[in-house]
Amino acid sequence: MLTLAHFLTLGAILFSIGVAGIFLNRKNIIILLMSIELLLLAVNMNFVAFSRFLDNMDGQVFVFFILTVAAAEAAIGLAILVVLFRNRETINVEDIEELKG
Amino acid sequence: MNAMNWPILSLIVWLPIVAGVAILFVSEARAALGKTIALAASLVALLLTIVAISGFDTTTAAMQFQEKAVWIEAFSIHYHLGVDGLSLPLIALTALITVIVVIAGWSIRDRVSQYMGAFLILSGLMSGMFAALDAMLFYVFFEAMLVPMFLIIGIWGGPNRILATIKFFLFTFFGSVFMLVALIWLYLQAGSFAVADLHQLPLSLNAQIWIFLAFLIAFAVKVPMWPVHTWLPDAHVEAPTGGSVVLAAVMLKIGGYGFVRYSLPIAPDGAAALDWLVIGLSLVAIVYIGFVALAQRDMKKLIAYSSISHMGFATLGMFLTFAIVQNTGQIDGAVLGISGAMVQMISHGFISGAMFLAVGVLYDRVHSREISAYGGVANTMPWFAMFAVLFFMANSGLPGTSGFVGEFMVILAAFKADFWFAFFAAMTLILGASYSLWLVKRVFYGEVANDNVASLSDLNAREWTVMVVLAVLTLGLGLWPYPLIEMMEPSVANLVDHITTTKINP
Amino acid sequence: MDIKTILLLIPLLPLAGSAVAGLLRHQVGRAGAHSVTILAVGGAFALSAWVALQVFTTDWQVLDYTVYEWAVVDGITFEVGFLIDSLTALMMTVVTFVSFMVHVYTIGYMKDDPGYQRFFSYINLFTFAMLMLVMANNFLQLFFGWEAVGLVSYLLIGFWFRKESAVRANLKAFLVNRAGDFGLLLGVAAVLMYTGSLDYAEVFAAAPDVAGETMSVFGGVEWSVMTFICIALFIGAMGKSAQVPLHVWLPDSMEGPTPISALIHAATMVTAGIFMVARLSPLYELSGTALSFILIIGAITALFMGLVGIVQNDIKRVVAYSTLSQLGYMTVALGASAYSAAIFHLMTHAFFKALLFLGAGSVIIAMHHKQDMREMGGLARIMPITAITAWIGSLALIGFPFTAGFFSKDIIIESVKVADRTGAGFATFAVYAGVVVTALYTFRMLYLTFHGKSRADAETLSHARESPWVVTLPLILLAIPSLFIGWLTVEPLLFGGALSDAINVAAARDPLVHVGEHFHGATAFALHGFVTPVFWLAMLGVAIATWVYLFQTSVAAAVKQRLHPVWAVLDRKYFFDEFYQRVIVGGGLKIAGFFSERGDRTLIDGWMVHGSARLVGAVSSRLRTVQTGFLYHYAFAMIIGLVALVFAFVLLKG
Amino acid sequence: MPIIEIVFYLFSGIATLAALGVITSRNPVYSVLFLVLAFFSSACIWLLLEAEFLAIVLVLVYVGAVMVLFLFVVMMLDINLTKLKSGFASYLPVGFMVAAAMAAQLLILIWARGAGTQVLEYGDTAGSNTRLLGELLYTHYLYPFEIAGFVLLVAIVAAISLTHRRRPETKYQDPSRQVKVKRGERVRLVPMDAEKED
Amino acid sequence: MILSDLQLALPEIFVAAMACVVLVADLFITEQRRGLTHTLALLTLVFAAIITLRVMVPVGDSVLAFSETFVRDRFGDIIKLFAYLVLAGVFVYAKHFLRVAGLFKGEFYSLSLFALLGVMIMVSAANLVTVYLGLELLALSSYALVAIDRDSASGSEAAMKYFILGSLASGILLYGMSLVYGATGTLQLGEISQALAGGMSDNLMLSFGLAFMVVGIAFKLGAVPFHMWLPDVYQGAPAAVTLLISSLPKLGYLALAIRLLADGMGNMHADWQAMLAVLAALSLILGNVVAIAQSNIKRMLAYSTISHVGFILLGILAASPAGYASAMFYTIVYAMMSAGAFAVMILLSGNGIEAENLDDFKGLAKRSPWYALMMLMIMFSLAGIPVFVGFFAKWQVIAAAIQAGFVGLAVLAVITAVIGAFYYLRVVKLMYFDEPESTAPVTAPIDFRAVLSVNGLAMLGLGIFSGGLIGVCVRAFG
Repeated sequence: MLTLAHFLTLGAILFSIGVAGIFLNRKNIIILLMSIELLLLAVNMNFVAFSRFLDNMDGQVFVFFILTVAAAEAAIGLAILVVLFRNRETINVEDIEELKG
Repeated sequence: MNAMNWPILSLIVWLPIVAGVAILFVSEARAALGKTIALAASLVALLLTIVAISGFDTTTAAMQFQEKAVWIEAFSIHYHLGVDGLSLPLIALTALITVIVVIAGWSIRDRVSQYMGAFLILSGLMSGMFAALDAMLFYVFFEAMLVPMFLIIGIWGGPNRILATIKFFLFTFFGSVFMLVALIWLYLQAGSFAVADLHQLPLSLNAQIWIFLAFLIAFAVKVPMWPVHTWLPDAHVEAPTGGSVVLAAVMLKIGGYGFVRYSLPIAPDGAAALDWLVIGLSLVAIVYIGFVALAQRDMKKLIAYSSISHMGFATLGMFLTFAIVQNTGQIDGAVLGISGAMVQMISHGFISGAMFLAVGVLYDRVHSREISAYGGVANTMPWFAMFAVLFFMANSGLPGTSGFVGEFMVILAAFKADFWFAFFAAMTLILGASYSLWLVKRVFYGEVANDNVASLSDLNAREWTVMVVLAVLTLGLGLWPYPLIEMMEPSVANLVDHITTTKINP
Repeated sequence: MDIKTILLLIPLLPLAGSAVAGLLRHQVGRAGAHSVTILAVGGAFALSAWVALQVFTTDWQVLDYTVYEWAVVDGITFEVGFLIDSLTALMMTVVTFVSFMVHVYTIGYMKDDPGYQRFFSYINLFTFAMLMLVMANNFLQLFFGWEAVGLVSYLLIGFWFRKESAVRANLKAFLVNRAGDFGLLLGVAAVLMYTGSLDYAEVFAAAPDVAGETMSVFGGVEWSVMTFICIALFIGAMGKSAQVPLHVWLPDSMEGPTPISALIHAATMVTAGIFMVARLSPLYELSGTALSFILIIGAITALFMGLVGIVQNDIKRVVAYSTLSQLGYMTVALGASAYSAAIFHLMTHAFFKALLFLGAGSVIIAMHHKQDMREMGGLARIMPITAITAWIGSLALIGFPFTAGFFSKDIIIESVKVADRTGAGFATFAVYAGVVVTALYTFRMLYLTFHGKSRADAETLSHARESPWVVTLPLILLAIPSLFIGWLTVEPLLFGGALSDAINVAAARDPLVHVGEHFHGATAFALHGFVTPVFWLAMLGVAIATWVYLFQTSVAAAVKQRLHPVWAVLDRKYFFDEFYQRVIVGGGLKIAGFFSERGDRTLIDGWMVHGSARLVGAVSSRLRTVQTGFLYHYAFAMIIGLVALVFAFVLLKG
Repeated sequence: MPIIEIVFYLFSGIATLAALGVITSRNPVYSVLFLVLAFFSSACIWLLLEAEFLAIVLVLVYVGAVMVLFLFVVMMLDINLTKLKSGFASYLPVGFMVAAAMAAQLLILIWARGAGTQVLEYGDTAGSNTRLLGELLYTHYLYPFEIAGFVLLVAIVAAISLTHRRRPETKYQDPSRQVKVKRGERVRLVPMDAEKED
Repeated sequence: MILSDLQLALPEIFVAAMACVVLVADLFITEQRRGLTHTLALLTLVFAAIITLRVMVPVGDSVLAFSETFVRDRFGDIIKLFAYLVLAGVFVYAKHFLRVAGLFKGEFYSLSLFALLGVMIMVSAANLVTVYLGLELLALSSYALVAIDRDSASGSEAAMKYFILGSLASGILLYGMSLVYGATGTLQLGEISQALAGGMSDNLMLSFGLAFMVVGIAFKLGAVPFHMWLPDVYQGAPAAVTLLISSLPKLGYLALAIRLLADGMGNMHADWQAMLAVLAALSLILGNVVAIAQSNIKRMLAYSTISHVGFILLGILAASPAGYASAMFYTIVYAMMSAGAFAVMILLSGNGIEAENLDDFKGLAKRSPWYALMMLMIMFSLAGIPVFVGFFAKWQVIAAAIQAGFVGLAVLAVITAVIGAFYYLRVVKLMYFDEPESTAPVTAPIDFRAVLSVNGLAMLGLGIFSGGLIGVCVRAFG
């Protein structure tokens, strides 16, 4: 029997994985961008689930907007990534540490 | 004449500030103009305070020359000025010291206009603080004066001026923020920042103790009391002469004034519960700091410590009331103690100012404040030596000088509270004389110590003027303190009545 | 002229003179300065004498009035006021007379000094201050005068401020006096607390009620209030009147010019303490304990300071120790409740001691400011007037019958004998022994200075001559009262009740009443003096001095050798100076250094103030490193924050 | 176990594993592909939730556009994969615990405190999911919809202004300048003296 | 409804349109005449202000529009007006710098105007969706602006960090929103509030959602421990952009906090008050303490920002109209102070080299007494010394906190203010007490000087006559 909790759990797990991806990852900034996509996916999962169980379309509308914004975000994120790579010749997370203190 | 229908207090407060701001814009090339404006403005302000004094009704404790206007409506903060017997003398002292500082600063070479401007602004702020009858207005003036003083020490000060001025600023700022919290808390209780309302606000004992402690930190730093006094020697040593004079003569009084205007009347039961603390710290100031002064090798430092020690009398006198009531069961002597404290503050204004000016006179010529750099100055500067001995004698509490009056009254009152209070307070007779006169001995007496001293020239006309004015005041107040005490008496009596009545709310 | 105006003029004339001579020193010049000041002090003397005449010869009602109100606060009136009674009148006259003499003398003594005008200004100022002290009708003014004379004393001891020893001495004098004033001030405070007033009359009126009260000072020990007040006030007197152990400043004060030694440190200022106790006799009479204390202190001073005088070589120091000893006599008289006798001795002593000092000054002028008696001798031939007047003074000092000193000292000794008081026995012994000692050092001084072979070098000797008239005239004028004033005034002052309006002792306790039973006129008393043990004790001293210092001069050295430890103790003045220097001054400075360095600089400033600043700084640089620059650390911090927030505020709460 | 549940567990398992793959794989290309997989499985789960429109949009927009963009960048940037350090942060255990703690908190919320006990049931649907969404979007959410347009506009502006640049070493032709050229800019008349013949 | 929806949203519409106009117009403007873009942008702000003022809603009234996704009230109007003002100042300050640094491009203006639009949308948001979109519009514009200097390594690094962490925060915020939506079934803030009033406040899912949303807000404002992006971004971004992101967005984020916490979750204030109290305390301590160790002025001001965020939170957490008003006053004042401080820094970066080091301020009082005086007033205002306006801001939030019972926090705030005073004083010390290292005259265009003077004097003027602005803020909350 599937309950709302099942879907929320999936969202929670995806969210946690996304978060962990951001702070555990030492490799590539692109992976960070993807982790962010995972986060948004998790949120969307929640919204869709709630929307379904509340029988309320507002949640799905929100998801629609989140998808829009996520696409825009991805574009800007990748653009910044490109700029960064041009300047630094690297997108290694560990090398991006000139600003500190 | 009491119903003076023109805003004399506002003029006293704002005239120097406006003039000071104006002078800031006078270019370096026209320094003489700046100095002239400064002198004129400070003289007019002094004149105005004299007018105020002459119109002052000495038979009442009520606030006089009141002015009131809404300032920040949302928090019922008012621009509310007024004076009574406690504040008017201090305003007059401020105005007078400003004139003296302007004259004494005539020889400044670097950034003259800013120097004069800063002092005038400072003067107006200090007068405003004394005249404020709205706690927030008071606080604003109280804090704002840090800024010009910070710059005065920092720009025109000695070699270690930066550490000194930052220390000065942070110390006083640190102290005052607690007062801010307390004031806000009081406002939330009373719904008003009016001093009169706060005076009448009933509070629980616990609240009063906290309020009192918060105020205590602010005022103790300003006075300064042991152990939050160490900014003062540094600030004094590094400040230019004028800065030292203002600092010692007026700024230290702010703490004392704060006690009588805020701490005591707002939290009388808190004060009563903690009077032992203040009295203890005052006695520490008198004895401990007296000893510390003895060990100083720098003239300004010595005078700075002496100031701390003498301000101990002011705080002691203010808090004797409760001990007297406890010891004798009546309030006889309380008025004596607080009056003594107030007289001590005024007198210390003259004397410490004069002593710093005296050191300034030497520093201008030799550029050293070390006692050991001098010796036998009386040989080359006999007139100067005369004034200096007078002021140092006054500092050691010689009867006939103003230095005696306050100490005498406080010691008399202290005896009523407890023999030992009087005992330790009276030790100043020995300690004060020791460090004052030992300094005189080492600096002024003996053979001419070195070429610097040999080439000294005696006072010039400008220095004469300043010295004579202060000497006359020192002697005048010493020989006939009657008018000053008469002016304060109703207010002090009223204060004693107020603080011996409990404010604890049922 | 209104009497009050006259009274006001008496102190104000010298004050004005002082101001003119001091502030307008260049304008009035040397001659102007001394003219003005002498005129002022002369006028004061004349007026004082006139007042004294009124007081003593007419039916004078004690005048007690306010000149002006100094301050009114808390229901207490602080005022400046005059109390003119016999005691005041006597003191005023003595003070102005001696001062007048000293002024005249100064013209000669200081004639080459660059600080001429300043000196006159000071001594005029002193006269003012002393007059304010003696004319006071309240404790405030007393204290004012008390400290003001101290100030002038300070200025005058350090008059030659280039001399290190002088400025050291003046600081010492002032500080030791301040130690005394410490007690005085507490006494005044106690007076105010228990009587509610500082006015003499009111205090005296209230005193009997206070007598029964006690106060607790040290823990639970209850003191009689009156004893406390009296002893505290007397501590002030001990400072000013140089009683052991606060006497150390007086010998050193001889660093000042000699006229000052005469005026301030012999005749007037140092007697302020005696005067005060006499003035406050109604209080002291209420405390036997205090009087015993006074008696013992006085006795110690009288005997032991005299002993030190024997070994001194500096002519002025001998006189100075003599002064200490004589002040001890006066104090003993006070302690015995013979206040009048103390005042009487005070007066006679003022004349002959001023005479002796001025005589010594005259010698010093002749010897070109050398003061060591070992380099003098045989001066009687060169300066006869000085020598003769010095002999007169010395005889008065040792109490030779008919001289002024005889009457006063003899009556003190008689009073002590009959005094019924703890310590009276010791005091009696001390005053008797003191007589021998006094005679011994006095004649030692006379012989070493004026007689025997001259030990001065030829250079000095060739310039030595009798001093000018401005010096010798005061000597002569002082010699006259030194001889006769006692004979003239002993009866009215002590037994005729001339001082009774000021000093009132219950007859039963008044030793002078006992002494008076045997008093049958001054002449008879003096004649009887030749057969008293006192006289023979004095003669014993004279004899020893004559033998040792005039005929058998080697004995002195031998005795010194034999009794070296004793001599050493005397020479070092019982190590008082060492004690003070090491323990009080050294200790004080050590405490000062400790407080300043360890307390203020290290503990408060170093640890607390700068320490907290350093702590913030260290925390700052440490915290700064948390900001590593690594993205994943930042994100990690955020998530930890999130988890913690949820845990603390949601899960724990929920 | 009903088919619905099997489908759910299957796709959630795939999604979870794929998500883990995203953050663990060494090669970013693999990561992108894992991400595509995760999105795809999620879209399937959304279909279970009857959010058909969003499921399609997710696949279309994400898999079709965003992920391609990712891949494009990954390829274009010519990242030296060997230089990239593999592995995770040195505080991996702690980090893992924190992540686990967060997941645990969320799971406590969901399970232990009984949130979301509603059972998924299928009944009559009110109508087309797409239609409902469309109606809301263009009426109720008109204002946000317009804003979303501006968000995209900003993204475009930003992306172009950040990445589009003229390389100084590249030579460009500017036809408009060629057309607008004036004679004076190209031809310079140099006055010369006539040469003398020797 | 008296006014039509479009009329109510006219300022937003105008700004959005003009942002596009600027964007397009710039394409046709040559490098030399780029000043036109600048002027156009300024004019946009002026007219936006006029439009906003034309249709002000009455005090205490709030008008909803666009199916309750948009709200117009006095608070929003005031914030918008100050947003125009601050942005105008930023444009004037930035122009010179941009020109010298080779960044004088139309994108700066259009992106800034989009950021403004984002702020305005957030300020007028009545629905979680609108909140989110406004937030993202602002955030995306900011990310792009930070990276606008494409040749700057630190700029792109800063942008990258800002972007990643910002997106993470957005994700967290969204997750919170989803939980709130799940619990209440609505995205409309007013309805959420009503739902909470109906006794749902102990719902655990709501508490979770609230915590997540608080984290999102805290990140945007820069509260500890969600502050770490802030110093790096401030330092890495070009000075003109730092100037922008240190001032304008704060107004928007204040609105974000007020809309979400006060308007939406006001009935759960007990929950978020405690959270904000912790964040405020940490921000106050860390911001002030770490700023002391900085030698880079941008970083120093960044940490200073963190500490000021602590003060703003202090006002918000009072959860009373007076508290919100104080936070509003503080934010407005802070935006001005911050803009002024960065402006002076820009002033000193004469030839394209940013005057990032504190030592560059040495002897400014000798080189240019007037600017030094302005900076002095700004510094003392930041430090909270009367009679400068910063003091009035501080005491109001402290008063609000005390009134709400957070006396201990108020005491902590004032103590940290003392610590903070130290580094502001250090700037004054450098300017006034040290000798200049360079004798080059400090020059700036006339408009720059004028605005800076007004900005500096406002520190004093708003302080002395603080009653007016305080009154405006208090009335904004009824």
